[in-house]
Amino acid sequence: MNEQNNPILEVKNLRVSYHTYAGEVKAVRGVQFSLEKGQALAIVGESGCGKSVTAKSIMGLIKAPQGEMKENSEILYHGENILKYNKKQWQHYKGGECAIIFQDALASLNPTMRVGKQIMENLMGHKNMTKQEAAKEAVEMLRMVGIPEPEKRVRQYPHEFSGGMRQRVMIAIAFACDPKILICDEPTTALDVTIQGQILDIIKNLQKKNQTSVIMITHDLGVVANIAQKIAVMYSGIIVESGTCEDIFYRPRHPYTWALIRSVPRLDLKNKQELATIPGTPPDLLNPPVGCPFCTRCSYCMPICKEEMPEATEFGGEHKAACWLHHPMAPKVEMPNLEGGEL
Amino acid sequence: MAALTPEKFKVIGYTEEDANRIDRPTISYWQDAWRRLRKNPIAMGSLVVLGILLVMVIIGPHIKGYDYVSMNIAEKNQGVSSKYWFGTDNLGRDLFSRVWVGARASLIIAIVATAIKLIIGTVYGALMAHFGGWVDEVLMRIIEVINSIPSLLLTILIMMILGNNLFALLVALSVTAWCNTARQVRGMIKQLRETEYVYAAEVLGAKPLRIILKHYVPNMLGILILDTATAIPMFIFTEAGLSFLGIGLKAPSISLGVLISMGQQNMDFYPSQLLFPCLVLCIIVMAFNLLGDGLRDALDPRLRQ
Amino acid sequence: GCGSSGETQVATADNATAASTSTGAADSAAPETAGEVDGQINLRAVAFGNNFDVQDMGWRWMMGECYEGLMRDVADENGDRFEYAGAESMDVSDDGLVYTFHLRKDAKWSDGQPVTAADYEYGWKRLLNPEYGYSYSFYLFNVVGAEEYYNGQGSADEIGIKAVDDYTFEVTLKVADPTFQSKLVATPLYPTRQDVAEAAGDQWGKDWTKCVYNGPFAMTNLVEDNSMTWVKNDQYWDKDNVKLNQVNWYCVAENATAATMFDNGQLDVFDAAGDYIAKYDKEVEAGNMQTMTTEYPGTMVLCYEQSEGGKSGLMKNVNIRKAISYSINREEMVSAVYGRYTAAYGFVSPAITLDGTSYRKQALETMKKEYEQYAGDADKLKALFQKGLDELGITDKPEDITITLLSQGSATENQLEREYLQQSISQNLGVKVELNTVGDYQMFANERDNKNYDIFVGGWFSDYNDPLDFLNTMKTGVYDSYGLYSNSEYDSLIDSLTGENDNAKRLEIYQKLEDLLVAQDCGVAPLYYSDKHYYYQNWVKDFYTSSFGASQELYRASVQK
Amino acid sequence: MPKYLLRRFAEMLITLFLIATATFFLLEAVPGDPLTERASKLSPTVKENLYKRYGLDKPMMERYVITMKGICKGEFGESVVYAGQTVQKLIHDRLPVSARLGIQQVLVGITIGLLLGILAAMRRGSFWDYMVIALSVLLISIPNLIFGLMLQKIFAGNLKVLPTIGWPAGKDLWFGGWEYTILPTLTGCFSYIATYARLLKTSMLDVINQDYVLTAESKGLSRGQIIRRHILRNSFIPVITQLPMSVAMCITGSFFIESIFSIPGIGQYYVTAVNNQDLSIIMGETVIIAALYIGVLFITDLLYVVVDPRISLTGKSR
Amino acid sequence: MENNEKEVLFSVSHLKKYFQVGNHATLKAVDDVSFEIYKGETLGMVGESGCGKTTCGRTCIGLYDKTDGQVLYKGTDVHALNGKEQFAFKKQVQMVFQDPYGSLDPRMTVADIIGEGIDIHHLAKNKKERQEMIYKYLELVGLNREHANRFVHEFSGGQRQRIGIARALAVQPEFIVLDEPISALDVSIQAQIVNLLVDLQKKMGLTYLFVAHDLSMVKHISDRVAVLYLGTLVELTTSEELYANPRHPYTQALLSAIPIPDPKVEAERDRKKIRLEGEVPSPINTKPGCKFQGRCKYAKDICRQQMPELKDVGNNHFVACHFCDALEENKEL
Ligand SMILES: Nc1ncnc2c1ncn2[C@@H]1O[C@H](COP(=O)(O)OP(=O)(O)OP(=O)(O)O)[C@@H](O)[C@H]1O
Ligand SMILES: Nc1ncnc2c1ncn2[C@@H]1O[C@H](COP(=O)(O)OP(=O)(O)OP(=O)(O)O)[C@@H](O)[C@H]1O
Ligand SMILES: [Mg+2]
Ligand SMILES: [Mg+2]
Repeated sequence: MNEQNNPILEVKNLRVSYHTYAGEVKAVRGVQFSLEKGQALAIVGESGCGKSVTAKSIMGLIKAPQGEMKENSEILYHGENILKYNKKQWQHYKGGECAIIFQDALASLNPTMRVGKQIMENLMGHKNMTKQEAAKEAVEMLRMVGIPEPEKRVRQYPHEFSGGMRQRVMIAIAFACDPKILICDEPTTALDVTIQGQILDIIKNLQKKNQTSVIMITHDLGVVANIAQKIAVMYSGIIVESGTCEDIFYRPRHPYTWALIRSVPRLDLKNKQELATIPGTPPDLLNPPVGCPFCTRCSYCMPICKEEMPEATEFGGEHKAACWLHHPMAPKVEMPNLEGGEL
Repeated sequence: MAALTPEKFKVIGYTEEDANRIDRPTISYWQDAWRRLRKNPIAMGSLVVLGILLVMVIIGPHIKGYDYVSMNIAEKNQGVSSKYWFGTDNLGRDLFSRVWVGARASLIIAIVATAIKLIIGTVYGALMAHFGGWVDEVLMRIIEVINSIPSLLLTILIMMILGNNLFALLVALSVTAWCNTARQVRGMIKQLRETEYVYAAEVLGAKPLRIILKHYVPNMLGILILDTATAIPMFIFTEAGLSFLGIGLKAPSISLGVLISMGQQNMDFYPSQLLFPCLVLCIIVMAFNLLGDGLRDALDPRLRQ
Repeated sequence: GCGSSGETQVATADNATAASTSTGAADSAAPETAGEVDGQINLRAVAFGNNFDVQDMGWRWMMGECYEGLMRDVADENGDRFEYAGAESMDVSDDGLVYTFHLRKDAKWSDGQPVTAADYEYGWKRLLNPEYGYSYSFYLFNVVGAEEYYNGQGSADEIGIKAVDDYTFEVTLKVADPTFQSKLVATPLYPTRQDVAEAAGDQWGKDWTKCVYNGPFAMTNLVEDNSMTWVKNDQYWDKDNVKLNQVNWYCVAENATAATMFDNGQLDVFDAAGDYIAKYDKEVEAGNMQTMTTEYPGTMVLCYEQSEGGKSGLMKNVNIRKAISYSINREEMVSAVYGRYTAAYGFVSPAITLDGTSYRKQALETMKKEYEQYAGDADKLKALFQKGLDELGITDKPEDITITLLSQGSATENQLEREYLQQSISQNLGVKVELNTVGDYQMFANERDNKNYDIFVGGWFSDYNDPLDFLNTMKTGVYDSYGLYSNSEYDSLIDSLTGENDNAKRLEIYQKLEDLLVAQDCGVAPLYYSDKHYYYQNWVKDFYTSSFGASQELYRASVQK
Repeated sequence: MPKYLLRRFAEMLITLFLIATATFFLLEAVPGDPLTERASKLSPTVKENLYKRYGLDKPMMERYVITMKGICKGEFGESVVYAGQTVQKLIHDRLPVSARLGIQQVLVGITIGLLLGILAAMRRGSFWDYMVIALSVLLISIPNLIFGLMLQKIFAGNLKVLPTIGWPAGKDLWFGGWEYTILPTLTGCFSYIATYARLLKTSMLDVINQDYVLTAESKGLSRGQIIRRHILRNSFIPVITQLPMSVAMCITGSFFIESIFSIPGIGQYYVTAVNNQDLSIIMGETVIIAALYIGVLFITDLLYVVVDPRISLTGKSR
Repeated sequence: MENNEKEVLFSVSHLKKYFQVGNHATLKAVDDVSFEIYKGETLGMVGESGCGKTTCGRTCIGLYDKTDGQVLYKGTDVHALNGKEQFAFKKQVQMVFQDPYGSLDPRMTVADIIGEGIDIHHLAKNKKERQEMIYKYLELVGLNREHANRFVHEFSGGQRQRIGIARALAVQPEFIVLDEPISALDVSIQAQIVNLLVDLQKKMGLTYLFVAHDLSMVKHISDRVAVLYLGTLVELTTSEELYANPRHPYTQALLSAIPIPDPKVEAERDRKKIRLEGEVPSPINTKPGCKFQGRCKYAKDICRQQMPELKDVGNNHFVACHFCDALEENKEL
């Protein structure tokens, strides 16, 4: 928040498209955010809004020819544009500086390689360890993420692990080289709440210990509340609102954020009371609307919304929201009551 | 940028219609696959080539007006000329006409053999998957035995038992080929049987026949089409191989295989007699293969969205 | 023996124990490794056999070089002639019944043992032994007691075959037979060592390492389907005249491969066919190689199924047979299909001699006259065919009639041949000709014996030098394989030859027989006379082929590089 | 494990038994018998002798029992067509030759095929990809025989760098005379190249899209490391599945190669035997080839386990 | 809801469903489960992934054969129906599947998918009526007529799930098993579906078995909630009671672990969360005794020997724990 510490990661005007048989899928359309050291940023938004693509872009995993990173996109790591990296720099950056945990741990672990080796691979690549050192370190890593009997477990294959343990292995791999940035792409969606808690604890502890910056991608607002300091709300390839955790949860400024927060059932809600919903379905990224992408589902839609994309309005601090409602000419609209009813 | 006027800032809200709108045009699975295939220049190229081949196979033999059986000893072993576009063979027959007649026979044999393979394989595979248990075991063992016997032995023996005729040739060609289809169909049905939409149909009270016709068959078509696209070139090629062993079509019937095996024996002297049939064979096989590749992509559910 | 079409060189033959020279230099079954011995020749065979039993006549082209009988068919620039080999001389009793052979005393087996009359006696009696079922047993049926023994009625001791002493061998015939002498060069009448044969037991003639040889060469190595090596037999009585030290045989199935090897000088001799002839003729003209063509006692004929009329039921009628025969332009066929051979209008090959002159020079091809009336005239041929149909009372139109041509083999020549015949017959007669094509000889024989044909191309390759060898094949019951031609007049004419010693008379009867068979009855339709056509490298000298001995005569050949 | 092996072994035996039975009756169904030709010139008594000698005079079922008993004892009897030829002899003389030819073909073919497959998969949609497709179609469309003869003409005929025909024997049987094996191996490996290139390409493309490849990439591994450690092994299952077919093919399918290069292998003899209806030899060779095939199937199952730890031997078969 | 004379629609007693996996292993997906479903209510069923919720639901409606126990629907045994009865039963009992992507045949149009049930049970007299019915159900679930001729892959997840619901409704059932109908959907869509379901229940008097692992949603929609752990029922009571007063240690942990979408509350709660040790054990060849023993910090010897019975602790509250009373007292401490 303070000017004195430079952001460790800055994403500017990130645009990514996928070329499919049906046409160009504009998955990410100008995403912009920054991340400071030790901070946890949550990116929330519904399925298909471009969260994972953003994460993959930061990891340099967008692959031609299907994937295309548009010109002028910038991802600055310590002020340096990683998109201009050469092969060597990339190899150092990936895994060494920045690590990622994917949602489906089973699919993300090589089924034919021993778990220990998958961790060692990272260690040997980035820390120049010998095989023996790496093997020892791998055991330590497993112990650190709370896997019992790590000496035995390193010699097993991923399918011999339970879901939670696999995710912990993923965490171990990601943390193996003390990355400065950790991206978690929905790391707990596939897990039970009891295990989910364990995993989040591990991530939080490691983050604190190593001063790692975390980008947590999820659509579970509960998880966000638990872990994040900053939140970016994404919709249809665009960050529609961003700000600190308090900003978003207590002072949201974008109708989508309103709807999102309200549609989550709370334990204190009355039984079978009607939930707040967002009607309809998200727009198709193949031909995204010219105007605000949320306009087709927004109760406060105005003619202007359908014609033009709103600029981000700042609300002090880092709190920004892109909505025409904050234009001086727009009618004043307050966030509706959190309880029930359609927006 | 259009001027910002107050009218533009009137809250109008959304309509259900807009919210639930689907922008994409209505297309069926097959239209979708076709659309994807059409975007694939290689596959479309193959399709065009196959179209041309099909036309040539029908009209090719008549273009030059030479009959493909009558000999003309005086003009044997001619090279490429305006009179004989592909030259003549060692009995003075027009190779251009012969190549297309041969390609026709090869294609027909391949298509019929593929049909046999598909039908037997599908029925057999469906039986295995449907009955399961010991029926499955026994039928699987039969496939195993058939696969373990060298196919050359089977082919030759079948040609010996049934005589050297078209029927025997077809049987010999498809005798082992259907095993693979059967396996695939079995696997596919076993997989489909566990899909939720089949459970859903069952919950609705659908009878087995309905499930087979409405759910299994349409969902297997992709695999079967692919199977066809790969089987046809394989059969053309296998039939050509049999000609080298002296079994296969009888003169005056000719296939590409017969032409190639005749051409091979003259390749030192009249390479065109080998070159042209080989070329046509390669083009056919290549076209079907590339089309098959294209189909695989077009029908691949993972590539759809 | 008989063949269907083309020649298949698959062989069978014999031999004896402890091969003296099996120290095989060749570790590798590969051509060039066999160390550079001076005076070696490299030859090609399409296929190897593995029967070394002389009595079985299996591997004739080998037997002539590694074994030796009483006489030898020797070829040189003047053609073939029979010379004494194992025998030094022969006495024939005045009634022509008793033959006494005086054996050469310096003849030895490759293990150093002398070749004695007992070896001949054993070999000949072995030939007749019914247990073995040799196909050529009938060669000796004219010997006293032989046929009886073969049929299980007599004993071996009663046969008129006797070793009088070590070097005198006596044979007693039932009736005088001028063709007997010409059979003496044939391998079934070669000697066999009793001790060696019995030691080998079941393996006799099957395992070459158990053989002994008495010819100019001895086998020292054999890799099935690959190569075979002979070296000069230094026990051979005439070894001084044998100039080659080693003979390498390679099994090369493809003509193209053989041509490549020949072009490279890896083969010294190449028996070309088809388009290779034109190619190498040019080389010969340019002086780059030599060529040689010799007659070979074989005739290819079209056979008809005459016992039941074949699948169409028509083949019993002579006019139909003639119409088919005359619709084939033999000259064109020979040039278009084979590029060699001679058009045939008679059954007996020109290579057969009678009294030292070619039989064909003495006997007309009587069919030719009638053939020429019809040749190339489709209307006349159709009329002839129609006449046949009328005689049979068949009212079907020719276009509704299907004639089945049985054929075999997938070489170009085989294919061209059957397509040529199919085209010729169907174009000239307006009938449909269906091909019944089978992959190989075994199946061909099956189809033939099941009478699944109307016509097929067969051939006869003579085993001994007498027209009778050809003509006898068509006698009722001798060979069922030739379309079951049967004519009592023909049979009695053949019988009348028994005991006929006068060659002039015999010639007369032969002519009658051939006229009856070919011209009048059209029992077979001759297509072409076979020949041997070789190209060989300039460094090969004195290379000949003999009609009744080895196909490639290496006895006197030499290599001068 | 021993229990599993035992069960597997029993299953193999049953399959072999079924194969032998099927072969026997197939051969019975073929019209005619191997002695027809030989017997046609013989007198009835001699003919009878001959049939008796080979046991062909007995009724079919009796012969079936005798044949099966023989197989149990490992005796297939003597060739009816080529006197003295036995299956034992074939195994002793010819099997090693075929084995070396086959092994070399398969090894070279698979190696080159896999390399091309990797190339095509990694450069999907590029010139190289299409070159590999075109090459593999070309290689499988043109019969072996033609390739063989062309290679012979070029390398042995024109360039004279390699021998035309032949095959190492004696002490070179396994590890010598390489120059003789080059052309036959090359000729034979073409079809494997084509098959495996396409197979590996397809399965690699499947694997490349897997999440764990992304994981590997996000570790900063180099392309080569990713291919080697993560992609290849996981794309091997279809390749392994194809193996038994290739092995079966390389024995009987070498017919043309053996014939043009005069290689005394088992393939050439097999075709001859089938054509001649040489009962005992066909039975013997078929059982051997089938046993080999089944054996390779077993090895494949072991390989599956080696390649993919998720598959267990004793568990449900795939 | 308190009146006890409610009509029992489903009565499940000691239901067991084992799967044979591999050669000799038995997977006890549902192991001795008993409960009742009353007409018109929504019974929620929660538990972690793989604990047997789907299996239980499917066995109840006869989609799977049972291994042991009994399922009575209106007093008749579901697994002993003959062909005709079964057909009639299938009209009354329907299911909505977990995966909106996998449960709709990709080769069929929406009209055909919804129409399938209508065709099977001959609910429409003619084509036109069928068409009208399809439109009716489409609109009922909030889609419109023009969607009828489309193929499922064109729809978003939420729309697909609505199609699935329409398919189930089309045969006019009385009872619907909702097998995690929302877990594959976006948060913003989940509420749509839940609202729809509640709405339909009110309109049509449907009875639901609502399977989910999202406890907040389950609490919201259910009258009573059953908690499954590794194939056994550990707790069953009304949703208010369950959330206010969880008695089983597993339920307690579960409830405390639900993240609350409110940073302040979450920060507060974080310290009080019950952290379960260890992993969910495999349902294959389980040990005797309480299935939760391995992760339960209160576990004693008896837990390792004896499976606790589901017992009434009053207030319509059933718990299967040897120490639930003791825990009740300890809670305050
Ligand atoms: N490899 C790809 N090819 C084509 N389109 C893609 C590809 N990857 C992603 N997309 C498209 O890009 C858009 C954004 O995808 P992304 O995976 O970032 O969504 P997400 O926000 O992570 O959703 P979820 O919550 O479901 O993971 C989607 O519309 C998706 O269809
Ligand atoms: N057909 C089957 N064969 C074998 N095992 C099965 C089968 N169906 C389910 N199982 C197993 O039974 C157990 C219970 O599965 P079930 O699908 O009922 O769980 P669930 O509670 O619905 O889980 P989820 O929340 O993931 O849907 C699991 O361990 C599963 O692997
Ligand atoms: Mg994602
Ligand atoms: Mg489930």
